[in-house]
Amino acid sequence: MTDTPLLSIRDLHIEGRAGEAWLPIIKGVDLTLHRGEVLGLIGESGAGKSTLGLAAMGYARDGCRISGGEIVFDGIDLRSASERRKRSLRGRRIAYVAQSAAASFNPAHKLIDQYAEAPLFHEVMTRAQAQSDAVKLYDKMRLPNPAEIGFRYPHQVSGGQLQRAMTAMAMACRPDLIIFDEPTTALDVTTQIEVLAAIRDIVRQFDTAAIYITHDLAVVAQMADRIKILLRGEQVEEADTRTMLAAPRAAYTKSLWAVRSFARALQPPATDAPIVSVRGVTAAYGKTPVLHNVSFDIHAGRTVAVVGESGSGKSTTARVITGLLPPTAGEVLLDGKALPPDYRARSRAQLRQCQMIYQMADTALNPKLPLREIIGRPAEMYLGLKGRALRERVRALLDMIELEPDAYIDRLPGELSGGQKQRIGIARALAADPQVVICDEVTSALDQIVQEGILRLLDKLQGELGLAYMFITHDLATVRAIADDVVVMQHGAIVEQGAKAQVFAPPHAPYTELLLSSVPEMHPDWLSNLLAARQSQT
Amino acid sequence: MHAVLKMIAQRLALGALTLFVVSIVIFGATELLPGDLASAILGQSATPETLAALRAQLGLNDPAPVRYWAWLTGALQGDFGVSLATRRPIADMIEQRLGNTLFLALYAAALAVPLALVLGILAALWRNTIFDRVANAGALSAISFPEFFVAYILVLWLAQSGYFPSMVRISPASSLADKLYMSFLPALTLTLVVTAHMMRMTRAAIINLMASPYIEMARLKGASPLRIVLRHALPNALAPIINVIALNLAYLITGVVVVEVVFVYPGLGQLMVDSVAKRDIAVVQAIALIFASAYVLLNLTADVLSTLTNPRLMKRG
Amino acid sequence: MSLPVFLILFLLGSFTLAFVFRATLSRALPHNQAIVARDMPLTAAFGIMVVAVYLFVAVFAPLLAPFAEREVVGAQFQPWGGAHLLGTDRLGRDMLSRLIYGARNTVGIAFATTALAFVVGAFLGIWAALRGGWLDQVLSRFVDALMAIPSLIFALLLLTIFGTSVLTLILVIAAVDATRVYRISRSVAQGIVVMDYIEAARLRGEGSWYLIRREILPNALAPLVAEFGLRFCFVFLTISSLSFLGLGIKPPMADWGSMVRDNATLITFGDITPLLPAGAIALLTVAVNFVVDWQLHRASGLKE
Amino acid sequence: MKNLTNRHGVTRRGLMQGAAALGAAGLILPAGMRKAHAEPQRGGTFRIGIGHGSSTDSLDPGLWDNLYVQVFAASRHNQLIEVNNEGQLVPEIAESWDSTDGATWVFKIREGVTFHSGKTVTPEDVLASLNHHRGEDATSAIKTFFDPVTDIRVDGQNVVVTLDAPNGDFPYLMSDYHLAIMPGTDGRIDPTSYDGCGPYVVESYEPGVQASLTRNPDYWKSDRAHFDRVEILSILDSTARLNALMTGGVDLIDQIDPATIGMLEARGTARILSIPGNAHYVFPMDSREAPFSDNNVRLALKYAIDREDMVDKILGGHGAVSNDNPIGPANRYFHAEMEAKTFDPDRARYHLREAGMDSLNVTLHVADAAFSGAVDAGALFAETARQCGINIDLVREPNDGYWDNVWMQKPFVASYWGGRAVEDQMFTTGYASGSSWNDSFWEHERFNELLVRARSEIDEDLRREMYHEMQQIVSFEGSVIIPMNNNYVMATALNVATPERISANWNLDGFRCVERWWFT
Repeated sequence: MTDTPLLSIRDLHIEGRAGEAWLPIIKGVDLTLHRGEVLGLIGESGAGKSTLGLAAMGYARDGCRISGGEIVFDGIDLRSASERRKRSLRGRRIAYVAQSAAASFNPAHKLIDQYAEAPLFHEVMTRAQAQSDAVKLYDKMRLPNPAEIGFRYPHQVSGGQLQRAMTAMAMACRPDLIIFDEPTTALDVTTQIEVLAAIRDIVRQFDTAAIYITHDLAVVAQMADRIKILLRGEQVEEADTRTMLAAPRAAYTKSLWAVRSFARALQPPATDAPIVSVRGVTAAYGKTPVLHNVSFDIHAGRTVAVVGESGSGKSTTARVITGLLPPTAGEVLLDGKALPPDYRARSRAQLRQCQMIYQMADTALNPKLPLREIIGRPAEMYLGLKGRALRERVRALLDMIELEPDAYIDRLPGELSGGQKQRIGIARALAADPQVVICDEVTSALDQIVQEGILRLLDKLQGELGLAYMFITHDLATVRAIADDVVVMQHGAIVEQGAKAQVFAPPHAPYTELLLSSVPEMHPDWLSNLLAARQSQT
Repeated sequence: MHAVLKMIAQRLALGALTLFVVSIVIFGATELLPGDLASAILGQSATPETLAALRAQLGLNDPAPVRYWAWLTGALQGDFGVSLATRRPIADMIEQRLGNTLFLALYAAALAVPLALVLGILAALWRNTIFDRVANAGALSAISFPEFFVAYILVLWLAQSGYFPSMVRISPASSLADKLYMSFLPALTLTLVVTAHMMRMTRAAIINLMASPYIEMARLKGASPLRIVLRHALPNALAPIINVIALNLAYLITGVVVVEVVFVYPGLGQLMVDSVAKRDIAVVQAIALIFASAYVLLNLTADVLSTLTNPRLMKRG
Repeated sequence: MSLPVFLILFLLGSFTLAFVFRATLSRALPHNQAIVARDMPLTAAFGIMVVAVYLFVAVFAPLLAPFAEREVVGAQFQPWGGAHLLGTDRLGRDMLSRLIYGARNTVGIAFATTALAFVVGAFLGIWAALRGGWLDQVLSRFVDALMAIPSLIFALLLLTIFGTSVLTLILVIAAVDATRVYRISRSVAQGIVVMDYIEAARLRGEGSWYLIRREILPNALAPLVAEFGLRFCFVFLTISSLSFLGLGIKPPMADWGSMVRDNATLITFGDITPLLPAGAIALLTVAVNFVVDWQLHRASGLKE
Repeated sequence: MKNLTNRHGVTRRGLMQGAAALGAAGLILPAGMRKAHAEPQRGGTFRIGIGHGSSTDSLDPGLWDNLYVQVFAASRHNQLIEVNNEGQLVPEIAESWDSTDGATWVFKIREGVTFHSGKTVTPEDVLASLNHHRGEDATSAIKTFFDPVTDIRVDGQNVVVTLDAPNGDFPYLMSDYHLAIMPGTDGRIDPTSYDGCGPYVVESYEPGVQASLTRNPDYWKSDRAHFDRVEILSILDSTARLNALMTGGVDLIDQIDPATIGMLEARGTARILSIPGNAHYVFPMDSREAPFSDNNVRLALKYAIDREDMVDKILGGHGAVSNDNPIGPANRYFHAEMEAKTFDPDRARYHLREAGMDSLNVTLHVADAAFSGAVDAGALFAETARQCGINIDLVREPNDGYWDNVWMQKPFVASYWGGRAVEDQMFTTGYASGSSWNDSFWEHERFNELLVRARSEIDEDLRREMYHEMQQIVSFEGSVIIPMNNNYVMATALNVATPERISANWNLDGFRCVERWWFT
């Protein structure tokens, strides 16, 4: 490596607009990147990783401004460069790969047109060149049918393929630097593997420098040469990957490494009658079948984790149980009695028994209602509480979810953090005093430390209230942490089910095996080893 | 394409239902109007005897449902009958006026749509600049003047000084250039009236998309602002823009009676108002159905176009 | 004064006024609102200022107007100046006084009409989106059919049937407008009813009324308010157009729409008297929409 | 002889037109304008913008109802008898007419006149044209004219009409504009044809829009029809009409908004013609209903109206104050010496007190359909009445359907009369007990007695006395407020010349401007 770095950021300050005031987002970060080097940028949401990544392109989002420090890319001072100059760099010498490829591809244009766009207006190559080049890169990214996939529209291509196509697009002008902004976060674990592998290979092949932004330590361990950790806009520490994994120095880093420590105590096998019993449920959306003969039980005081990738039918199962989707065959029993298939036909008492917590707390809480009403409403409806009693109940519930009642009771959801919102979702479910709580991916949108808190809270409440949980998740680490029983689903059917220990111990069903092996591990060689292992099997 | 054809078929069926409801509503409303065709024709000179004679002649003594049924069966066979007031075939009365109405609507649309699109795009491109604010305020001012008033002002400026005629006298024999010249002022009036709405919608639809990740992506590719708006935002904003254009086109066809009056333009609106005054139900019904069909077809066209411009709806992956 | 000069002076004047107004507001208001006030664009400040002035004029019309609303005070078409600042109208009534009373009547009627249209249209629209199924189909088809009838002609029909008191005028225009409100409310609500919190409320067993009132309406408010701004202004125009076709507000009540119509012929002779009520409408339209745009902008969170 | 002439043709657009004021004096133009009247010249295209006309206008002569179709009819048709610009009957298709007993009328049909189609006008055509308005199933607006007619027959070149009772004024009826002479086939005219024997031949006609006509080369009147072409346009909006005249789009417009007359005159680009007649605007009160059943209330209202102001503001000065008198200055027995009623709040209050009231609340129903400016007139009335302790609640009714639903239905409304040439006609039609157009439902014993006696009174002075007394009664005890007589107001381009005298019988020179006027 040469002495002059490709990218050098010194004492960078970035501010975001909050009404009239400007609040700091990045508070004096330094960053140096040499040619061909991959830097992993780690932090929780709000740490400023994306902002920093974009600043490397001399770009600040609307409502943000770069207020101090310097950004020098290959000798060019990006802070003082003209818009035109910066435009000529972007896409050509510095490229960007966004988190959600589905949202970042323009739905109106074919992939190839979007691929060719930058090369054409940067006048790097002709349309024909770009097109043939694209096929090569698609091939390198191991996209199926590379010659034709470019002529599809984004919605016709799966998420994992899109993410690879986007990486190819970023490579189009053979940039010196690519910013990867959480490129695999939205993907299923099995898909993630392929994308990670493809990205790693192509970056190495073209010797492109990269900044790889993620919140997932295990992922960054596979991709980066060096890791830099950010916390609330400040750098915590930076080291090469193996050093960082082996010997984190800062307390914050250590806490990051430690989050996976929570695990629910093992419960004895259930002996009592199940509270909820799903019996041979088959369901369809219109004419599209989505569930095939699904049966399992949920017992009081126990947690059933339903695990599977997107489209496996796990959320649909929850919809059948809650009565949103009446099954075409089979039934759901509550306390041994069949529930009416449609929730509208269920009694208030039946509705009360089974409460739901949603994945996206943002859309699950009415942004215009104060917490008092969000939490209070079920208590008012089901338990007939009014006035003082209702207020006391709400306060008690806030206490239960570890939020200070006086400070929060009159807030709106918009004034809460993601984790706090999810706690409100829990409080709302508990307000009904239910027997069963369905948790639909309740932690997957949260940072790991926050996830940890939620899981602990749920566990505590289960102990106190004897609740039965049905825990829908795609994250096997979460399953390990919280489940008593596990149901593995694929393509709308149950692949394997049983007690946690039994499911996680070999021999596995093939799909369970694939799922388990695809979960990244915090070891720099994990990906290489896995790929090698899979290679040898086939 | 199959999905689109199916959609068209479905929407046409719904449109037929809409027309049916419209015909009932219009018939009912016309029935509720005080007085009837006979008293409207005879006016103040009506005497009980002449009224009775005229009613008998016009068949007004049948109960309303019978008359509606007679009209409906006729209309379904494509026979809209003759005007009860003038005894001319309704098709003849309407034909030329429909042509005039469509001509004026297209003329105004040809002026207004490009203008609105360009202004809307520029306003989105230079949003929150002086240009944006002035265009916005100007457009809002234009729609806050009543149509006839806009028309009078245009006449004051452009007709009294002799540039354009203050009233439209066209016949089927007039040449196109003549027609365009003659109808310039009404077309301009309508342009001023409808541009604002379309412009604001274009601007809003584009700006609405400017926060999308793919717009940021385009910026990060180094695309110029104009390119971002035209190539990345506009294609995705087409659906709402097409819809608002369709709505305004429908308005240009169906809602311009005031402009017709001011410029003495022989269009359908005036004919409808006259026929309402005369309680000439057959004519009112025929025109109401033409208007409703225009509305239905334009909305259908807008939906089809929106679908065609949206690859997600066109080709399911 | 030539038109461009006048326009430039007008723009400069309103710019300055808006600036001063904003500065005053951000001083006078308590801290939280002061920040909002200091933050708002000049256009919004201008809009709020104009609306405030209109409201003030409407409320205190009897105190502000030099003459009574319908009093004939002299010869017709007196020139501007003297006892009658803006001259007199075709019957010799004081133009300024009628403009001032017109603010009260016009704004009052327009508000009542729009409010009614929104109460009915929004309720039905949201209800249809919430319930879906046949109710939605029936309502939507019916509204479709009503919208397919040209609104002015439909209003004309209804007013002829039911007479033209202020009450029927309000009811008829509200009924015609409600169809438009229905459509937009329905589409806005359709975006909301798929949210998880609506599903949660449904699963809780909430009734339609609670869902509409507490769960949907508060979230649909922003786009509805924007529509309210435009519809509110269109009511003046509808009244004016109806007046053109011989219906409209009951004389001798002063209302801007009818005043434009009554004096419109004068513009033919280059007399700008009819510009006054028309200008009053235009100014209010622009002002209301500036405020609405600003509010939408704030609600959408789109940055400058 | 009820309904001698009818009062029809009121459409929703506030058209004002009355029936024939047959004897009314026309306008004698001021000396300064006379240079224009030198000698009629041939040539030019005369374009008329008329504030009436509807796409639903019918070609059926029995249904003609507005100024547009009236002028269009006068352009293509002739009648038996014409009313000239001095209000006298002159022969047209009837070369002469005569009656020995007043009950049998012989009309001698002019020979050598042809229709535009080339067919010669025969007495049979005349018979068919008359019969169109007569008989059981006739729908004509003037059907009642023929109620007393027992027989019409052709006798050589004559048409003979037999009445059930003598009527010396029958020829007046035969001058009515509905009685266009049209070609007959098997004794019937074709009511959808526009073949006529008038001054111009129809080239094209689009109802409610325009009619184009060219001069009839075979027109039998040699000194008439000076224009080569005539175009009649329907321009409903008064501003658009003004604009059309000012931008040279038309040469003549009718019904000028009084508010703009002054400004139009000041421009000097057009000439205003203002023709006084017997036409008048009225506010009838239903005398059967309280409070209008009390004459003191009626008088209070009559003193609570400012007539001068109304003439100024509603008519723009183009009219005259009326003293609640349906008989105008053009009538023979006009009573000019009655005590004039002025706006007098004290007097109004006095009459209110006499009626035992401190204040009065009444509702006045108006629409511009009643007469143009009726709504404004109502507003003015309400304003002056307020100063007399009378609160008039003004209700604006839709123009559409006004005559069906408001006039003679609501107790206090606005309306108009075209005026009548003969006192008896006016009183009989509008004020006699039981008359179907007695729109105030007024009954006055003395008046009714006088009305019958005056008809048969031969002594001129006695008759005058009786009519004066009747006018006195109507004015001070009647139930109709008549604030003003309105002129016919029109404007022409400066190059349009007219005869010295313009007929006060109907608007636009008795609809005959097309054949009487010319370009200089």
